Amino acid sequence: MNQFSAHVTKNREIALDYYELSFIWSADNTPEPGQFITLRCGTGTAPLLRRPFALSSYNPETKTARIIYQKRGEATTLLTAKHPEDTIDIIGPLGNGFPAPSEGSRPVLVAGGIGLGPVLFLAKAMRETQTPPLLIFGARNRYQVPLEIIEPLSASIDIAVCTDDGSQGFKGTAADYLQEHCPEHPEFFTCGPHPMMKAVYDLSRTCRARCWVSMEQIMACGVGACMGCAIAVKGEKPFARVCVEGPVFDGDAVVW
Amino acid sequence: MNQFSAHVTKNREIALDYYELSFIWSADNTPEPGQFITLRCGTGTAPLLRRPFALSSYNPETKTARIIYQKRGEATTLLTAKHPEDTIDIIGPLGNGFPAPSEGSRPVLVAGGIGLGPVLFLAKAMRETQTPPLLIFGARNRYQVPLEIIEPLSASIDIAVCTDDGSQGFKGTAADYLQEHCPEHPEFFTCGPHPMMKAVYDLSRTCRARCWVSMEQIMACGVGACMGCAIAVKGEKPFARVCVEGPVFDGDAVVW
Amino acid sequence: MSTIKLQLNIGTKTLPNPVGVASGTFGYGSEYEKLIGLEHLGGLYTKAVTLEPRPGNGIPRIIETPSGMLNSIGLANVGLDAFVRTKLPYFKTLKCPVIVNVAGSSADEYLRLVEALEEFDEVWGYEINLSCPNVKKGCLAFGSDPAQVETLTASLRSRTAKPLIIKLTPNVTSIGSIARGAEQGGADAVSCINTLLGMVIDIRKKRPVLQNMTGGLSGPAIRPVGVAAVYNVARSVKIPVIGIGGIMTASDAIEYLLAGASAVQVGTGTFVDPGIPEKILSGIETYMKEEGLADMGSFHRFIT
Amino acid sequence: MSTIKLQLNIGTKTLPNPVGVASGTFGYGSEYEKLIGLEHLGGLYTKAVTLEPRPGNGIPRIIETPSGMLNSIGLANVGLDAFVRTKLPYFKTLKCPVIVNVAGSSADEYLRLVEALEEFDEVWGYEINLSCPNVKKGCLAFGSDPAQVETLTASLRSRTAKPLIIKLTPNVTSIGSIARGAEQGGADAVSCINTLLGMVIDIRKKRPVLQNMTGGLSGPAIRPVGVAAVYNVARSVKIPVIGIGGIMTASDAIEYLLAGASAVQVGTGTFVDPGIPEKILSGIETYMKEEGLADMGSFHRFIT
Ligand SMILES: Cc1cc2nc3c(=O)[nH]c(=O)nc-3n(C[C@H](O)[C@H](O)[C@H](O)COP(=O)(O)OP(=O)(O)OC[C@H]3O[C@@H](n4cnc5c(N)ncnc54)[C@H](O)[C@@H]3O)c2cc1C
Ligand SMILES: Cc1cc2nc3c(=O)[nH]c(=O)nc-3n(C[C@H](O)[C@H](O)[C@H](O)COP(=O)(O)OP(=O)(O)OC[C@H]3O[C@@H](n4cnc5c(N)ncnc54)[C@H](O)[C@@H]3O)c2cc1C
Ligand SMILES: Cc1cc2nc3c(=O)[nH]c(=O)nc-3n(C[C@H](O)[C@H](O)[C@H](O)COP(=O)(O)O)c2cc1C
Ligand SMILES: Cc1cc2nc3c(=O)[nH]c(=O)nc-3n(C[C@H](O)[C@H](O)[C@H](O)COP(=O)(O)O)c2cc1C
Ligand code: FES
Ligand code: FES
Repeated sequence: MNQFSAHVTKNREIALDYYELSFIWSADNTPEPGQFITLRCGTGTAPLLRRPFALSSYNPETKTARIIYQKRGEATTLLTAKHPEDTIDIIGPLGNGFPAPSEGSRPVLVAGGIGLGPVLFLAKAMRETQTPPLLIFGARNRYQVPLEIIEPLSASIDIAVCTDDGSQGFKGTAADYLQEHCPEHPEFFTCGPHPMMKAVYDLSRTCRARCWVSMEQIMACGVGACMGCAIAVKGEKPFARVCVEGPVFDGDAVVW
Repeated sequence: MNQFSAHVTKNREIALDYYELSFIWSADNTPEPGQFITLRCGTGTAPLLRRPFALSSYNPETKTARIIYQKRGEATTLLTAKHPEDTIDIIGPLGNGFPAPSEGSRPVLVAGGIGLGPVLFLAKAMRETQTPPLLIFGARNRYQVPLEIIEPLSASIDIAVCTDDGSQGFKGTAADYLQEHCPEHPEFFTCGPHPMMKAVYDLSRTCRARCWVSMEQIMACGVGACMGCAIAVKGEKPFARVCVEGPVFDGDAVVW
Repeated sequence: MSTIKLQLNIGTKTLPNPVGVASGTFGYGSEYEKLIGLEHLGGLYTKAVTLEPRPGNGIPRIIETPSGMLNSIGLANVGLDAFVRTKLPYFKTLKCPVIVNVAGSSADEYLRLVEALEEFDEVWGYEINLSCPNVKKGCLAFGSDPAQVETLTASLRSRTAKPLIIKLTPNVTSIGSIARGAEQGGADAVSCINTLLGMVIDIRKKRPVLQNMTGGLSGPAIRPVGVAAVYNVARSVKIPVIGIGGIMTASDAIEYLLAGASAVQVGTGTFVDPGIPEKILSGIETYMKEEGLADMGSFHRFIT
Repeated sequence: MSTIKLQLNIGTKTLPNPVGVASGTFGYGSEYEKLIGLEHLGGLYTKAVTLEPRPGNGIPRIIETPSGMLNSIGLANVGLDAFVRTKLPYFKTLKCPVIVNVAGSSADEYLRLVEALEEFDEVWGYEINLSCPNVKKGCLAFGSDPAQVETLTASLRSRTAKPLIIKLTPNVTSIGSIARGAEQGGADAVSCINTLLGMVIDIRKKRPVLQNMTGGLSGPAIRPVGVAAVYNVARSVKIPVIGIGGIMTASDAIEYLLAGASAVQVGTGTFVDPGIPEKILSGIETYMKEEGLADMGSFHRFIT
């Protein structure tokens, strides 16, 4: 983990209100799929706090890292205004990434909305090292599907795009698709809206598969100091910090 | 006075950290030299308050108004990012402009720094209707002199540019210049830093001339409601509001 | 969709809608008449009126702070006589309720002000400013002691049948107990919050920016404090609570209503955009339709 | 240019420089060790320690507000035993003073905590949290009554010779009188301010965002309140005052010093940029050189 001033190399809209920001990585450690960064989107006092974003790719040769983000509120709106000459204040890599899939299982990667970034990163990593995964991506409609980002992967892995309104790919949620098309011996890796992840987790119970979930919680410090990003977990301690114990958790550990 | 959403037509740097913003005027009233507008520079909560700026020109044919502003803090920095497609929230025209010079006097217009805008507007108006004025503009150095804005006027009126370091025109302050080159029967119209205006006022006492000063004070409402923009004045009431009783005051009325 | 009732009873009278403009931020109304339709206001709370004219505090009087502003206007106003002579005639022409914000440096001053204004129908009601942090003597002392608040309120009550609203300061240990003092004294409503005590220092001049040293903090920065205060006060009294502090949007106003307020006032927000009160009112209406809320009371059943 | 003295005496010990990091915002230090040089800190104030381990409040626990944030962490911590076992060894390795922030739900708990920590040299001193707004019972009640503050401080004083700092809440009518209670009880310093009580409501869910309903407001939004509090407290006591609240830059810190503080703590600012404490320290040094100030006391002669 380091704090560094990163040069922006690209920042472009890849789907309606979804952007991809590329920048030069200069932390000591190489980021793993599932890990995140925090960045300061403005320079004033409002918005104030750093914002967490999962990494969506890393190229060790060009030292270029990326995030995919949705324009939502003040901070992400400011982020859309960053240009290639600009620098951004980054802390990372933070948190624990996804584990390697168990021997013999078929990795099923399920992403919804802003959950696409970390899942894409994971898919790319798996493409090289293990059984090619199945990637399911759910969005509200086709405008929110960054096709040009997803399609290049379809040569090497199976991809299913789902839209709530059926305007692209499968009509229904990612969980709906999964229910109908779940492969044999699956192991789930998911990131997205809470209800989606809960549905995937519930399904994993039915088919007795492991399920790794990347959780979200509002963060202040991002490094384990403030106790702000707690989520409810099972076990001895009632809470775990998403920023250091997560963001990736065993679905079994989460109080859903 | 109206509140209106104005289309930006131009926004460009005219000297180091000095900008000229042009926009379409759509208030009911035509602005007079010395009047000002307030505008909202951001959309969030910091910076919060509207900021006051004096008008620097108005073209009744194209309905284009202008301000000259210096990039200083958060609000003016945001203002530099406005582009021709953008709109800005404006209230104006506000306050009282400069009066017409007395019969037989030679108008001497003295501007310093951000005081240039209203004085330029006044100079342009006087160019057409009365004795051509003498315009004295003082800046710290030549980088802060927007020559291309000032020079076109030199065909019709006398202009003296002064810089503290002598890098352009007269070496010294505008008040220094005035002291040495004050014309006969002057009447002063001045806007700029407080010490400069005080010096001009003191000089006006020596040569028994009238002196009109455009005062500055931090403003909240800009319309006379908050009592925030008070300055100390002579007379029955100890304070006057810059936004409604000013910004132009008779120098004799001000407690310097 | 059933019809929506925006009105709100305060004592014997009814405010037409829940969005008013806060004392000291809207002058006497005329300053804004060219910019917005005053008839839409659910209450115009005047700049504080005192017995004698007051010039107000020294200058500078305001400074911006992160998401807020600090003011030390002092009770700059024309004084009772000039107020009656020069401001009341204008109020007569207005369609919105005009609530006169009253400030004094002794109990007697408050009483004399209310007595003098009582005969004028254009004075809809009173908001008693027990909470201004910007004058050395008087109102802050009153405003921080429940017993004194009760006594003063009771004296005022005996002199007027018009709506009597006590304005509370947040600069106290227990704002709920001050509110109870006001209720027990016979107030028809309480409004809160006034500004928080604050200071900004010019580090080059090495003295406070405001000539009066400290000032009152307002604006979005204080909104969470105002919402918490309203939540506490609404659980301490049965009379209506009017929420104030950092309201810029309909969503902000709705936070106050859900916390227990029955109406709100916009202060600093009007400086930023005079159109805000009207936007908020229409936003509240939209929200009530969307959420199926029939009247101002129906906001109060969710948070207990 | 004469030499500058950044040190500050608190009781029998000396803080190396005036810029510390505030309790609850810096964990136990190790969380930030990879990002900044902890040896530059003029005080590491730990997350509050309680007798028993506490899981903290329900979730969510934080929400951003205009130029600030609201938190309701509760006193989430490992409890005294685990603290001694797992955190103290790390403090031994640190070069900066570690001040343990102590919280209890009864006077007895405070005393037992200090007694238990007394033997450890790696505990430089104590900051007594009488001011946390996020727990139902205990500290807030103490913190708002001068007599109780004096009694508790005196009991603590009799149990330790280490620096004893009482942390004050701004949620009181007169913070100066609470500070006097601490001074009369024998405190070596007071620190202020803790967070302001606040609430944010989710208007669609129609309930407070924080599971605990209310929380503590921190960040730049509250800075003017903190500066005013320090100004008042510094005029009420002779012991050093440590200023806290919304400090993001050297200029902000200098405002506190000019208002009467002899040191500062950075809280929320560290979340925004962990490099802030170090930048502030060097900014203070530059300012002292520019303005010809020799030591922390020399900031206090300008504003009276
Ligand atoms: C571990 C983690 C990884 C994330 N990865 C991504 C990603 O890859 N792409 C992406 O678009 N978004 C991601 N997010 C969410 C992202 O942080 C929010 O969208 C962003 O903070 C919104 O800020 P805003 O000011 O634009 O919107 P706001 O209007 O402030 O907030 C919109 C929503 O964003 C969330 N949010 C706000 N502040 C924070 C905060 N300080 N910390 C966390 N969440 C906050 C809240 O749920 C809020 O309701 C991630 C969040 C976490 C916790
Ligand atoms: C009647 C009037 C006319 C003006 N005309 C011009 C003009 O033509 N061109 C120009 O460049 N500037 C003009 N100003 C000054 C201009 O308003 C400030 O430069 C601007 O507000 C700075 O905002 P900021 O956030 O960039 O800087 P900040 O860092 O906030 O402030 C820099 C300085 O600007 C002043 N200022 C800040 N806020 C306000 C406010 N709300 N009201 C008034 N002053 C404030 C203060 O003196 C402050 O020290 C005028 C001011 C007044 C009162
Ligand atoms: C410039 C200014 C002047 C004020 N004057 C008064 C006053 O005369 N009487 C009063 O009761 N409150 C006064 N207030 C307080 C406001 O009415 C309101 O309670 C406070 O500003 C919080 O609301 P806001 O955050 O929406 O501004 C004043 C506030 C400001 C900003
Ligand atoms: C997340 C968080 C947790 C906090 N926990 C504590 C605590 O345990 N004990 C304490 O005395 N103060 C605690 N505080 C208060 C801070 O120490 C500080 O007084 C306050 O945040 C104001 O400073 P700031 O504006 O710089 O953050 C906490 C503040 C925050 C934001
Ligand atoms: S964000 Fe501070 S502990 Fe996780
Ligand atoms: S700015 Fe409000 S009265 Fe002038």
